[in-house]
Amino acid sequence: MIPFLFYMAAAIALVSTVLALTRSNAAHALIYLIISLLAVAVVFFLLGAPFAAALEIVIYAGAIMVLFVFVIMMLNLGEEGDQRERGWLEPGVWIVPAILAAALMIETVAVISMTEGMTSGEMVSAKAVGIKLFGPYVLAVEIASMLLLAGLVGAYHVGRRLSERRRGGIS
Amino acid sequence: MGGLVVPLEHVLLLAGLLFICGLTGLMIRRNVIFILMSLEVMLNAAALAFVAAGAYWGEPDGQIIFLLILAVAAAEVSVGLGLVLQIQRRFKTLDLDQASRMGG
Amino acid sequence: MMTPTELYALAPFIWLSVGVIVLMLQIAFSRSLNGACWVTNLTLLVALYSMVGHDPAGIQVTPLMRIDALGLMFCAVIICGSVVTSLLARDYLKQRPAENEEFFLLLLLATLGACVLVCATHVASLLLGLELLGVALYGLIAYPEKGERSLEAAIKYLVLSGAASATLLFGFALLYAATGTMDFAILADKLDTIQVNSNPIIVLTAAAFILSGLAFKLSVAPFHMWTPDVYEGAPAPITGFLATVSKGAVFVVLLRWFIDGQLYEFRGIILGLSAVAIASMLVGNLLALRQDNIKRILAYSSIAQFGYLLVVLIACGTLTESIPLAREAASYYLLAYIITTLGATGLLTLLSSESARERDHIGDIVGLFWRRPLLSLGFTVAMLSLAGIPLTAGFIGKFYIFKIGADAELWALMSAVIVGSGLGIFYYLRLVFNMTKNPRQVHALPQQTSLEGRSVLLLLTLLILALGVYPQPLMDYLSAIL
Amino acid sequence: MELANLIVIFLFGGLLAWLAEMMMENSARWVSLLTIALCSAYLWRLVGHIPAELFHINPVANQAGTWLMHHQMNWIPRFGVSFELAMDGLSLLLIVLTLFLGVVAVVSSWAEVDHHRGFFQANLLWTLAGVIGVFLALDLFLFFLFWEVMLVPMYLLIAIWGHEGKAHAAMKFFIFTQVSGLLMLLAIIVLVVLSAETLGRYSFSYFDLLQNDLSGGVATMVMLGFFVAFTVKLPGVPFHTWLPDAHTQAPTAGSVLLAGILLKTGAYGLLRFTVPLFPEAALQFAPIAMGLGAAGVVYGAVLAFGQSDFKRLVAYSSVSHMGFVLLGIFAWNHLAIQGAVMQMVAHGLSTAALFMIAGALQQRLHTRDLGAMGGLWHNMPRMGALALFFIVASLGLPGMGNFVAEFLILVGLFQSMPWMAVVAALGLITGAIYSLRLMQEAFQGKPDAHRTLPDFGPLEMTVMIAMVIGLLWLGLYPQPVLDLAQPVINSLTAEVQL
Repeated sequence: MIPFLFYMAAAIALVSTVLALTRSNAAHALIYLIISLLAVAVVFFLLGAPFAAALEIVIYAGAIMVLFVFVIMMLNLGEEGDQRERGWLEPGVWIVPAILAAALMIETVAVISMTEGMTSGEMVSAKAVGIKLFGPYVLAVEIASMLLLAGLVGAYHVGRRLSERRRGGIS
Repeated sequence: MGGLVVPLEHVLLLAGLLFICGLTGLMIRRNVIFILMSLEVMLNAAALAFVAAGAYWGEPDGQIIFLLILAVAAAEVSVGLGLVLQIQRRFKTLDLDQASRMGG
Repeated sequence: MMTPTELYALAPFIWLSVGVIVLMLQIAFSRSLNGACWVTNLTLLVALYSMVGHDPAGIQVTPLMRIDALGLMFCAVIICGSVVTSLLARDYLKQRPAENEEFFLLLLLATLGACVLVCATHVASLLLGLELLGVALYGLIAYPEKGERSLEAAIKYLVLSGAASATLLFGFALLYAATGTMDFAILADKLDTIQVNSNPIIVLTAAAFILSGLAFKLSVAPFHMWTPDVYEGAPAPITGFLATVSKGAVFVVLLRWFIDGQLYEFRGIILGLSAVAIASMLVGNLLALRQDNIKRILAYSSIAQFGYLLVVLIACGTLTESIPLAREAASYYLLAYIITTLGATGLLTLLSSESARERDHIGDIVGLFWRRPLLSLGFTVAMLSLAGIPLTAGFIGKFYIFKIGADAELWALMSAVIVGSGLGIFYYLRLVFNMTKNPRQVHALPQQTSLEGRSVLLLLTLLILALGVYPQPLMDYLSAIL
Repeated sequence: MELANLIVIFLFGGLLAWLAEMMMENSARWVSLLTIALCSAYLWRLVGHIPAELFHINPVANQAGTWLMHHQMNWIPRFGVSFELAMDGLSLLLIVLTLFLGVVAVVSSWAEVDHHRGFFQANLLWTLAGVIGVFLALDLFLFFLFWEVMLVPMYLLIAIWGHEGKAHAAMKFFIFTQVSGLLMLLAIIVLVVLSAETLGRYSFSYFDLLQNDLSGGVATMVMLGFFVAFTVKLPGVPFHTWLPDAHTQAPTAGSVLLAGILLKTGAYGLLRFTVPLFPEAALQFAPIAMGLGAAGVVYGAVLAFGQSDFKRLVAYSSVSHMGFVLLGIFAWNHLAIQGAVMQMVAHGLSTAALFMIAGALQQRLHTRDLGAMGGLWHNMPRMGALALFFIVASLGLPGMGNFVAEFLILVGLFQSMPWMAVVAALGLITGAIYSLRLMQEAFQGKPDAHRTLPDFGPLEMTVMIAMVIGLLWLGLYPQPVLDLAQPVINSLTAEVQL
């Protein structure tokens, strides 16, 4: 039963990712991407990582994807952009990268299936993660806070409209 | 539920496939939003591989790296989407080729 | 929990973080470009001072970071690089009035990221350092308000650097799956047993992912495509920061991972690196020949320079005894490269500070020699150093490369270095030649840049010469601590 | 430190010349002359302090005896690099030549250089500093340093003050010498690494490396690294292609320095380093090297004959004359080496003078094309007479230095490889043809009556006459020069037998 669930989730994740990346409408693509993330969350859960599964849903599928939704709504992308994107999805455009990717895929599949017999491990609870996170990895938490700050400042500066001073100067 | 229910290589395979989907998307799409989505897929695939490996060794380290990758993804996406807004405002397009002003 | 010794070892990082918070508060209360600049420099100097007296033998602070001589030295170099950048950036930003104070905030964050990176001994700290540096740089590259090129550069850098990070992470995940450790030092033992027990193919694949991720960040061929556009589009002070601090820090962490993890024992990795090195030397130098933009020339030149530097890693594979020398050589070469490139891009920053326009076209420096002899002399020295002419730091760096290459008998690589250097002369001298040409019309420059900008450049020039003329003290120091 | 002062004087002189021009118009060239004078006086004093017997000793067994002065100081002990300077008869001879041609170069730039005079003189003096460093350095690292560093001011001389194709010519000059220089650097490092195995430590010192006899394939490869670098500078066929461009495009002073001194650094390197460090490899390689030399003699002469550009013609004649030097060095017997040394000095003087005349003509006629000249003797009799003198000197008329030199080389060569001497002698005949053609087209023929051209002034006449005297002295009474070089050649040929 459980292996079946895994393969099911894996199939859903793969299919919805492929669909997400081949849509021409950004909003549609986003829905597929969220489905894919949810499927990956199921995989996490099956792997004995319930904490990661919860975070995948809350933060990834929830928070980060909502950012995308905001931006897509704000930009209100029209039909024209969709048309152009469709143009990019003609075979002539993507055939070469796709062949490259296929080659890489075959290689990866081959390499990974060559390593054998790796099934062991046990469930890792949220508590264990927490203890280790604030133990040996405490520095990582601190640096991650700085990283988020950098993201915040960067996004604020990059995303804002022209500065007040300049607009004042023009008017 | 506990431990690995399927061989590790199958999970890594899934991660690899997702990663390559992301990479392909990154290479063939021209719309910045889609490129950022592909980036997310790639990061998520790496995170999946970490969680799987952590589960295999029975250690929380894999999940911790997953957490860090979440932070990384959030930071990257926030700046990336900020840039998207600015690009749309400045160039009136999200197509990277059309927005290109430099030689290479 | 942390012991006081560990906290003391972390002092530079703590001071940098404190500086970030202070600066943020200051910006919240009142915006002032000068104020932000001085808070930044004060923070950097305090962090620099807090490094004095640390034990060069090193201390492991949690599995994540190792504060040792190599790390401390490069932290110091990175901090000095940031001081130079912030001093030069002040004049540059003055010409471009806007909300400019965040520039320094991002600069401090990037510095912190680079410092974390050079001390990283674990995947987690490597990831965070790399990303802190990267995310801060996205903001810095896109900083100019009206810059269209900078916007394009930022998005390109973001996408490719993000993809590189993901690749790198995927590689580390595979390595973790295969070995069960993310600690570089433990990695070596684990790899030993794997090599004996089963086939190393998964390790090789993982290493290929990791190395291509790092190669993207170092912009060596064939992962170099982003470099010229990003260098060209970034504001001049950030081009310098990107070329020196960012690349240098990534190389140091590569050195750590490669040597601590004993990856040089894999023949396949060495072969791959050799191919990458030769390709970088040739591609970088050949493509630089056709450029007319100085930043692009410097970008291609940096591709080639890192091609030369990879020789140091490759030599470890053929001659294990040369590892201490490899560390020393890499450190000297990187130092020389950082100082030289800061000097070269510093001139562009200074020129761009005199007008609201980026002055980075080769035509912008025509006749500069006769208008600004001292600055031009500095730029000439920097070019000669990049070309590896004696009496400059760059020559001693190249001497190290030759020495280590001769020790390890890497003749194919050495011939590529010679051919590459020969090609390199062409475009370095072309810049010098353009400066000495008589200009058709003499531009009247609106205003002079501030004294500290010029004195920083002068100081860098003197350093290039000092490291070239009397390298012994630094060599002694490096060979003693590494 | 006395020897280092010779270099330091020039370094500071250059800086001073640059600054002086900023303060006062036209002062830089005087500073240059004063610097050279000061350095000459200093050298005179140094030589005066050397015990006379050192010059006359015949030290076949006593190698240290050939060194008149020697100075060593730690520099980069990490890699066994020291600041080691030494002077023997050969270096002394070449330094004197350098100083003399330095004056010639300053005088020939006197009226020609009309912009940025201070920086010009600075570069001129820095080039001289580099050349003197090359002639004095006995640590191979230091030698390489001077070898490369002297390129930079020379590059600037050509690139800033050169003629129409200066960018290309300067670049070509720099890339040729730099790439071959890097080959030499790699060869030096390999040599040091290999000899560290027997020596037990790294050392770049000439004397330490002499102890170590490399043999086999490695020796040949390393020797080739040196050989290529020096042959590029000499220049020998097939590495000569930079020379015609650089000589033609350089300002007169640049051509004088290039032809007069810089080419000699290549010959000096072959004589001092290539053969003594790798005697076995050099022995095996000697036929090829001599073949290149002979090819250079003939090829240079034939190409010189086809030129219509005054400077280019002289440049190709340099290829031909320096081919003799290559022949002489690799014939490696007493007479031939003496001839090579003599040729270095004599060719330095005669070619420098010819370039000075070419420069004077270009300044007056604004062309170097022989077709546009003719009958100049009528306009400028003094210059015509001098040109005749130097042309016949360079074609090797008895009584002048070049004759002595080429005669010695041919005699020496005949002892080891007779047929090679025959080929080289062929080059002499061709040399006579192109030289006379040069004289005829430029100075003889129907004068242009409308042309009024100023003849050589007193300053130029002074250095010209000095060069005339020098060449005559070398031709009629070469003994002092031969004596000066004698002990060095004795010890070289005694140490190393090819």
